[in-house]
Amino acid sequence: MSEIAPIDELPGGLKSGLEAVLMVADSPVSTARLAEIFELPVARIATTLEELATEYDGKDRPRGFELRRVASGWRFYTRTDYADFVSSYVLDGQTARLSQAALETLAVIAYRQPVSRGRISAIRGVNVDSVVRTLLTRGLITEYPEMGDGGATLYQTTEYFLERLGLGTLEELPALSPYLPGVADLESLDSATYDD
Amino acid sequence: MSEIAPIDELPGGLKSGLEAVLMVADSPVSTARLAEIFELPVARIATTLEELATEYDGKDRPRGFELRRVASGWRFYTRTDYADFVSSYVLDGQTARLSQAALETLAVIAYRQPVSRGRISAIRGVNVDSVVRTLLTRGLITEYPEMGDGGATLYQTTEYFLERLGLGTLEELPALSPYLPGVADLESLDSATYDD
Amino acid sequence: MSAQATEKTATDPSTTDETAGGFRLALENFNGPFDVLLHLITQREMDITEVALAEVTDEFIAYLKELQGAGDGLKLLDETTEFLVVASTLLDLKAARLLPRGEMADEEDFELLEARDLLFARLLQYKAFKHAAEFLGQRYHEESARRPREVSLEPQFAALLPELIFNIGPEKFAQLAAAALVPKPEPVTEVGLSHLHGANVTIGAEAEAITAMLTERGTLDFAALIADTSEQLVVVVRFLALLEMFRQKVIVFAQQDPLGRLEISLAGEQDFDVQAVQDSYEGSAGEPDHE
Repeated sequence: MSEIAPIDELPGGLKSGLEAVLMVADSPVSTARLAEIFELPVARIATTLEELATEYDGKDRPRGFELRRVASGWRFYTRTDYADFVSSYVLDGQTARLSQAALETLAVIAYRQPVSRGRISAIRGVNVDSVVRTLLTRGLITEYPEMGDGGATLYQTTEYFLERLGLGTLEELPALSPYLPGVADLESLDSATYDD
Repeated sequence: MSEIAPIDELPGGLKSGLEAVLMVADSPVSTARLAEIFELPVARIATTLEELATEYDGKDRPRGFELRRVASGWRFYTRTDYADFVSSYVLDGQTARLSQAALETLAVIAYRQPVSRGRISAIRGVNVDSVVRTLLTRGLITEYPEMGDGGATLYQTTEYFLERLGLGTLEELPALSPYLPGVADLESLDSATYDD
Repeated sequence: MSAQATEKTATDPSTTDETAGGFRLALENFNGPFDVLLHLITQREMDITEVALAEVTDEFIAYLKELQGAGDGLKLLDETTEFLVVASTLLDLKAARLLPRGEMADEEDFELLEARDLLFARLLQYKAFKHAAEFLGQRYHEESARRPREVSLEPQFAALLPELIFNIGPEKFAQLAAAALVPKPEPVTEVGLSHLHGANVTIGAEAEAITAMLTERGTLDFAALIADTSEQLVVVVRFLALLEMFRQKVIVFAQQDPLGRLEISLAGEQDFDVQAVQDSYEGSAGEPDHE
């Protein structure tokens, strides 16, 4: 792999390419995965990441973010120096209660898990991206280990969710049928109507 | 507020402080909100954000990310040059296009909001029920809080619509009138004749 | 939704019928009557003018017939009626062009002018929104190449969030789920065509029904003419029958004042010719307009 990779032909080169991918990464990305994406050897990826991390630590000024290597890979984090400001942003306007939209989305996930965001949106008739993020942040749901059709991320409820609801297992969730007058088979009903 | 703010005493100063906050933001952050967080005048925040954006565009190299002003706030985005690599990392429906019917319906809603389905149908000459549902599910439009004449549901575009189109405000939409030579008042035309 | 399927084909979707010397529209998924009209007009490199509207009438009707023949495309009744409204206005325009040109004297001429202007204005309006849609589509596409940063909070910040108040019981939670999972009711304006196979409603039969009512009760308005039915299909076909009867001068319309009640009565000179209806639809549909 000594020939020129596509990323080398772009103005910012590999450094900027790595920045772009890491900017949208929610969880740490391994050098192996990055090597695949950029079609480059792992060694070069690793070296460039180290260079980037050093650059952020103080080439001109210490940046507001840093690139850190954790067990499973690399991810952008905020620099601790600025934690006070980040905290005051995070805490501003936060409530201790879940919104109605968040509760309904949680209910759909609980009874249809594992389920993709697209499917939840179709069932609820609105975009649920930010609500799903809130539920993730609150630890009530988590990503399902396997991908759904077309590589969609699936979500499931957590142990913490069961605790908060006072249940031991998912099987203890009450059946839906008593609350659905005249609807015999909900499973077939909603999959027929909302298939994506 | 001419005295030294807390952020000025940190090594990276306001630039790095802004970077840190924007790094955790999951929606555009307004200059007003940032001004509160850093206890600084809005003007200084705005100037510094512009400087940061310029810096990312090419002080050393074009960064993998850019800082953009959309939907009345600032937010980090990946730079388009690296779109191929970013999408090979993130697999989701973001690149799915909108159908011609969806775009036309979205255009009518954007320019005539709040507007009822009946009114949109009259302008487009076709039933728009299923297209409106798609736009709702995608989060590009939402129901207007008040009902229209005769209890019709009205629709309006969302903040996400602005974000998704990279627009600051609805005023940035190009004027419709250049496309309407010699037709002075269509507004009254379509409502008078084809109201539901 | 795949990118390819939703994109308009860049190549000319129409085929040229050499023998007839005119255009024939291939079946394409147009976005309603205005989309078809605009396409027909631009294809002939004409400006949107009254002339163009009248000249594309046959092609428009032919397209409509083909859609119906293919059995897909026009799934919704109200969509079909939109096409029919536009088609009947076009037919009237064309009919007016075929008549000897005289002075604009009677009210009918003015009504026709009004109908033309309205159609013209709606078409222009649609064109404006179509342009705006192009802009939106362009932006939407360009912006897909950028992605906003939206990641979950780092654990130390998530830990700062106030403890969640979440004291909803399992029963209440199940009720919530049930309510959220029940399919939303279909919007009321959507009308299916599935019942059409059972009903056999024809312009001829409805014209007879209208004639019978008018013979018996004299002058009536449209509401009275459809008072005996609540079925949409009958209402629509009866409306079409009225247009046909008017074309054949079997009936006359009278309106005392603008936006007033439209009164319908028999002209009393001739009977309705069902054959002529079929002839005019069958005969003119495929024929090119050589003007």
